[in-house]
Amino acid sequence: MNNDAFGLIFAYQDDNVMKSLTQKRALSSIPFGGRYRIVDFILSNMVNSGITKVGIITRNNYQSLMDHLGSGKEWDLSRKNGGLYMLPPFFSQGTAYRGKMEALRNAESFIRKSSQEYVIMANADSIANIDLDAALEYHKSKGADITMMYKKQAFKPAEEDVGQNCVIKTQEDGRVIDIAMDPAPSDEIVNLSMGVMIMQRSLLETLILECSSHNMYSLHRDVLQRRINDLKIYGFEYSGYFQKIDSISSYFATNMDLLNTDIREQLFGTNRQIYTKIRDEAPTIYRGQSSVKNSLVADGCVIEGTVENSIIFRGVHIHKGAVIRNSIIMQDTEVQEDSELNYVITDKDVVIRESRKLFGYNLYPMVLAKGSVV
Amino acid sequence: MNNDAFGLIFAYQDDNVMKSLTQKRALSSIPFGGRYRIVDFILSNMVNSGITKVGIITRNNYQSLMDHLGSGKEWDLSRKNGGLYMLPPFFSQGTAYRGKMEALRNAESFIRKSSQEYVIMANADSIANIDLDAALEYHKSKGADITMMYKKQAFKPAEEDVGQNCVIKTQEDGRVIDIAMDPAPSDEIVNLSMGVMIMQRSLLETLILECSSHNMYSLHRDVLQRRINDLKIYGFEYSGYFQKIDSISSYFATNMDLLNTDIREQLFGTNRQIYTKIRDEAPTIYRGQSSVKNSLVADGCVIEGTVENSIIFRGVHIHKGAVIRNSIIMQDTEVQEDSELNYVITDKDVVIRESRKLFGYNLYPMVLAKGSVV
Amino acid sequence: MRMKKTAVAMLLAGGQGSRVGVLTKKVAKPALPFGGKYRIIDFPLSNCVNSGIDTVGVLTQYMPLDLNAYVGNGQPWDLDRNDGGVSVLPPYVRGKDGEWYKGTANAIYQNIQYIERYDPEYVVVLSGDHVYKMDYSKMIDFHKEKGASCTIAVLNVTLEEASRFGIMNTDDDNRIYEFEEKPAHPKSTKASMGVYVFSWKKLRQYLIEDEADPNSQNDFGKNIIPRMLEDKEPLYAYEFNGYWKDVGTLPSLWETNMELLGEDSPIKLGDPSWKIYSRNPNEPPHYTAPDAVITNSMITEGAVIEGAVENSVIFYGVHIGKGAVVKNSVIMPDTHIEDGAVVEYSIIGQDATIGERAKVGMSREDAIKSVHPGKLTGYLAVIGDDVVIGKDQVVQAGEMLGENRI
Amino acid sequence: MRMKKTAVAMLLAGGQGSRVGVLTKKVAKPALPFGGKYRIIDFPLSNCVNSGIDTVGVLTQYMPLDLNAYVGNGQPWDLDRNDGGVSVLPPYVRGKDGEWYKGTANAIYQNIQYIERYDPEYVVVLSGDHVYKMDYSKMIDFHKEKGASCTIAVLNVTLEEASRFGIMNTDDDNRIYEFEEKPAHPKSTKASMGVYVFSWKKLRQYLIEDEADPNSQNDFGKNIIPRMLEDKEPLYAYEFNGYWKDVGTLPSLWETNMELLGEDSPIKLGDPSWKIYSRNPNEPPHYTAPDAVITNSMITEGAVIEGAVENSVIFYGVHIGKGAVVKNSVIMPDTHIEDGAVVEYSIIGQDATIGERAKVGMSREDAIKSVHPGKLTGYLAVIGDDVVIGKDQVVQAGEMLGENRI
Repeated sequence: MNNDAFGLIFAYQDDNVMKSLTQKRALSSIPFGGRYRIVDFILSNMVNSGITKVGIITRNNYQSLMDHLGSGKEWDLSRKNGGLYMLPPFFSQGTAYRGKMEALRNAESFIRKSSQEYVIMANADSIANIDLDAALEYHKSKGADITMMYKKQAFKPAEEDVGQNCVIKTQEDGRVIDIAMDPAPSDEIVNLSMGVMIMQRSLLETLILECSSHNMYSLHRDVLQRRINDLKIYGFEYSGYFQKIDSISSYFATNMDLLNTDIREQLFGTNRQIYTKIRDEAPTIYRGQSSVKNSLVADGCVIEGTVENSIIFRGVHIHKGAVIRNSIIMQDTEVQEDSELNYVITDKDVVIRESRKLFGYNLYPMVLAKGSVV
Repeated sequence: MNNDAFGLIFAYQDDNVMKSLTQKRALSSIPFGGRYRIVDFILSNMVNSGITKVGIITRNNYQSLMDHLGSGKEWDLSRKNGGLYMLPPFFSQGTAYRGKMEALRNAESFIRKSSQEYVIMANADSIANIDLDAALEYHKSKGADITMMYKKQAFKPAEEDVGQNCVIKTQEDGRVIDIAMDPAPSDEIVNLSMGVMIMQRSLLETLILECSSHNMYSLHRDVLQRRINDLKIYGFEYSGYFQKIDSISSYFATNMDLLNTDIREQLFGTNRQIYTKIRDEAPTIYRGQSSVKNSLVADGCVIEGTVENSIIFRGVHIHKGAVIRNSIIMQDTEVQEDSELNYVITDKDVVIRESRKLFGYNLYPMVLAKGSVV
Repeated sequence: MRMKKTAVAMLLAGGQGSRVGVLTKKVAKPALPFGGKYRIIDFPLSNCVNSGIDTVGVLTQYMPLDLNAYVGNGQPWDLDRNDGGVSVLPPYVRGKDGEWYKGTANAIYQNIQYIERYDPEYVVVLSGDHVYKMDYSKMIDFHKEKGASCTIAVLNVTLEEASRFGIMNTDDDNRIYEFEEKPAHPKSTKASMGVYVFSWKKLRQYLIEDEADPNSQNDFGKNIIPRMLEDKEPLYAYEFNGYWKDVGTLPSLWETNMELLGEDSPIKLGDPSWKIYSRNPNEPPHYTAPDAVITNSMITEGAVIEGAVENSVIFYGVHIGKGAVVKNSVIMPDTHIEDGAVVEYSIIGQDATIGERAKVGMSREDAIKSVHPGKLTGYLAVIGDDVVIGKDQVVQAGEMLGENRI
Repeated sequence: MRMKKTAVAMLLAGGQGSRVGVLTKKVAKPALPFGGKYRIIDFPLSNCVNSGIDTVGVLTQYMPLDLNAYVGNGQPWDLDRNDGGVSVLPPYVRGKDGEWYKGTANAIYQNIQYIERYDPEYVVVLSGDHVYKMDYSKMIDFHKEKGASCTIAVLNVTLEEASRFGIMNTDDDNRIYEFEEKPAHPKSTKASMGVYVFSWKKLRQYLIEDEADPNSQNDFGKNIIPRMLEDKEPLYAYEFNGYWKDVGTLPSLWETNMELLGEDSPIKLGDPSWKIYSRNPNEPPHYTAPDAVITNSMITEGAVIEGAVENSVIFYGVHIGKGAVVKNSVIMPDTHIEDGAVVEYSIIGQDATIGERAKVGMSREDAIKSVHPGKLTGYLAVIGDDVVIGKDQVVQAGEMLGENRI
């Protein structure tokens, strides 16, 4: 349990590749896994490692994120000292940050007012249950300037992926000797950066100042790559389940991963719980000729039809004769009698009328926008 | 105690007339009375009348207001159902609202999702301890469409006042028969609208829709004046202490009003407390040759000098030999040895160096900006 | 400088619940799990907050730790108020002496100071072992309208049930002229639900008088109410028409859980207009394996179902193994039913383990034929908290098992 | 699925505080007002949260209502945590019987279940009547480093003071080889501060053994510590060099308040690096009238000063009338000192009234000359909570008044 680090989460990504799922929300706020939002994972990871102060860097489209996080009560971050801070841009809301250093500059006074010695920075775009404490211990033991967490895996981003993937090479003692942005995809196992980074707060303050006075804005290019020799950058390997969500297909596949009991155990089976907003739903009711196989079903649902290989969020009603396969059905969706869905993602509050049949494909699931009536 | 109304506070005023006090904050967020912010008064009034859901309509410059209000804990508004809602503009942050109806349009979904039958709307620009419950009872008993609270007083706005003053005439039964915006100042006693308004939620929803579809945006001109015959508008007289803050001189005078014991009793001496953010300061310490007459001093100060007819905020340090008269000294200001202040307003974190002498005038107190070192 | 409260609720949660035996070894009865994710106390607490009562004292002296931990700061029920909110109130030492709560009336008497703090007009006295949704504010309105000293909520029961209840005999205006506890020959079918509204000044006076009477049992039903009737105080019966169940016995606890199932369930837990709040167990969605078969049941987040579940209520954290069968049963939190085990007509407590191929309980038909040709209550098998039933072991219908069987 | 806690703190707040007499008629000693806006319990609670300990059990059986209301949901100390936080723990009924806390060790013993819930490595045992700022985490580090079973915080006192304390005799490595309670001829000057760190497994074992011993008084100082020493357990003394005051007597309560004044005050309440938190009374700034004269004093929000105040600590809500004089005194919350009254060398409890021109106490010099030619403690005048002193009445130095004098 460490109390000497605070957290910073970059929660402003809203890639167009996520189609209508990010029309009115940031990627970090997309519902995931039956009852969560993507941001819940990294935020819970931070809280579970003893962090009691977290800043959420947002840009626009953060109303949904604010509604979800509220005062931070569910993450035990409603505190007098520290707690949860939303960090919207100070000035014009329209312009995008050109890079993370620019986003960090916006959070400068928050960073300066923090009393903790270390900062742990992360994106809110991945699903994992990371022991950040271990990474911080590693950082300290190495006397590192910067520690980057990485995962060994083949680098094969989805076609529509917009990039921002970082691959590092380390020497035997863990020191990072090469940093490549968006290299050519390959089947070879590489060290893929998880976007989690640890450094001293004082170093971060210096870097922000330096970058802003030289009009530099990219964390990877202007800091990590340029100063690879001059700063002691170390890599810390993470071997658990980790999946970055950067396309509809990776979003779909990562949801489906939860049907694997081993992965579910890794994410939810430890003392390091994943917290999320409470909805006070009653348990789910199964009635009539229901049949539900290899699926995850959250509370508050009424299941009267057939569900297979699917993720059912809170408050969904699946009527008699309806058949759902290989689909993700978000909050408060209603699937009326005898309709049939396969490879479909319905956003919140969708209504599928009687006897409708909708079929997507494995790599291209059909996405129905929030509130649509089909 | 009523639970059938919710509150809406217009907190986006940032008149230039307030000089540097509103440079980085909205008028509603200006420190007042030693430990409060202006918004505390109307917000506490609402809470004390049993309201458990309040929306705060903001535009820009709301970071300071957000920091102050936090999750609403101090107002007992950190709730699962209802509670405090910040309502920043959905889209571009730059443009001003042309009128209240436009601001309300931005809050439309908040209004629609509220389950209460009535809405109480108010500006966050006044100092008063109002029993809103009585006003709501009046509204119900009259079967009114709209109830406007007013106070009988001479209408003599400060020279630099930017207007938005509304004077109403009522007939014997209380019904409003004339609404004038910014009439000529006079010594005559008039019914000055306090900016507090009650109506049914359903009526407000209708009015918002109507105005937005006709590109109308002014509450006073496009709704109240235009429909004075068609809607049953009633006036409800308030006879307690009420002061609108719309200029540096009214800000100064209203602070000084607190040195009057009767007024202080009216504002703070009832069961209807005025809540504000807690700072956990120790009590104030008097040391050495201190002399403090006819002044209000908040916690956390160290007083070693002379203070007369002044308001001293939390965490102020007044050194030996310093003399403060007729001044407002905001949080964490340091007044060093042998300096002298008269008719001065220091914003937060100001430092007055040794032996400095600063004199303003009654109607034109000198304002020192936040963080300045003199 | 506190805000005056219109009404304060006092929740009598003292019951050790001997009638639910093995299930209250480590928890007080109001903290018993119910309905997949709730505890019984969630009902009165949620009723309070939904009725606009934000100050609730929970009176307890038995196993308060679990109740204390469960109620905590009251946040799940929105009762973490700056002024008021929910407080657990055990007995305490005053001056030199301390004493346990002697009866329901004494429990309130000992907490007069707590109530006075809020200077209420009305005090609502509630019980911790009933499942129902009720708007107390309407009852308070009725109480005001009638100018009553005390109003007692009543339910219309059948004439035969009436002899199991406290029965209110009233005139046409609902004024109570007589109260009979479990009458052999009931004159009315208005059964007390254990929900009282008192005008506080009046109650305060009767509590003080009652405390001074050394012969009193300090009980509302036995002493306070009869005394008020004697004095011709205006007592009224408030008729309640909704669903109400006393879950103070094992058969009624089982039956009330069963009534949550099916399309025509008389109580809708999820109804958003009158939510029942509870402390959130924070579990992932429940998982149904490829071979799971679930029929007419209630399943909660955090459960894993690999076998067959029929007409049952499954709480969070329950694991039902491959080939296991659970029928007509209530399986409380974090219990494991291992592969091939069969559970029928049973209540299984928290954190219990039913080993592989073990058999607990039997169907009602079989039970009638074989074991207990008596009344229904005899058929239930009940397994206590933390109990382990070993591989291939058998627990008969009607058994109530508080210890391991390995 | 709870988070394991490194350390849990148990705060012994049971004391009825007979030594502070009239001031604890309605509050337990830890809830006594101190320092203008605090209560004594604010110090250990703030120390806990500042030391990173977020799970605190407050053990009490005397007047818990006020303490309960004051501690509430723990929010003022940032102890309203989802898991852990602060809990007030009175005694309760288990099985058929219940029992009051028999001694300090028994109080912890009765709450083993509460502690186990958090599965801690260490348990910090604290006392509710000490004023100090201390980082318990450093003491825990020391405890770990030494591999101790128990570490006791000690203060270096003078040899003559030593005979009023529990004294630890240690070797060079600070290992305790002997413990003497109030020794006539102290061998060391290391006085116990009543702050203990225990390895929980070890403490648990000793508590269970101690409870089984019918001859034990179930007290830490008298039973547990001597027993551990007998068994040659590694006990260590942790030296603390900061300010520490036992405020368990009236003279020390007065003196400790007085030590807050002046430029060289040994304890800085407002130091932002180690804040002392308290429940906020929510009052406007204090008002000093045109004729007020305030010298070397501490004044809190909500006070109104129209007269003269010298070397005094004035709590919130206090009103000091025109021409009234308050010198060398402690005036607790919401008390009124009416016009022309004179208060010297006194402690005035909460909600008291000192009528016009009344006289309470006298200066030390006058007292020495006239009344009590004894020791210092005799000079203080003490007025209890809610007491009314009528117009022109006199209360002598050394009087301790729990009733009105009109």
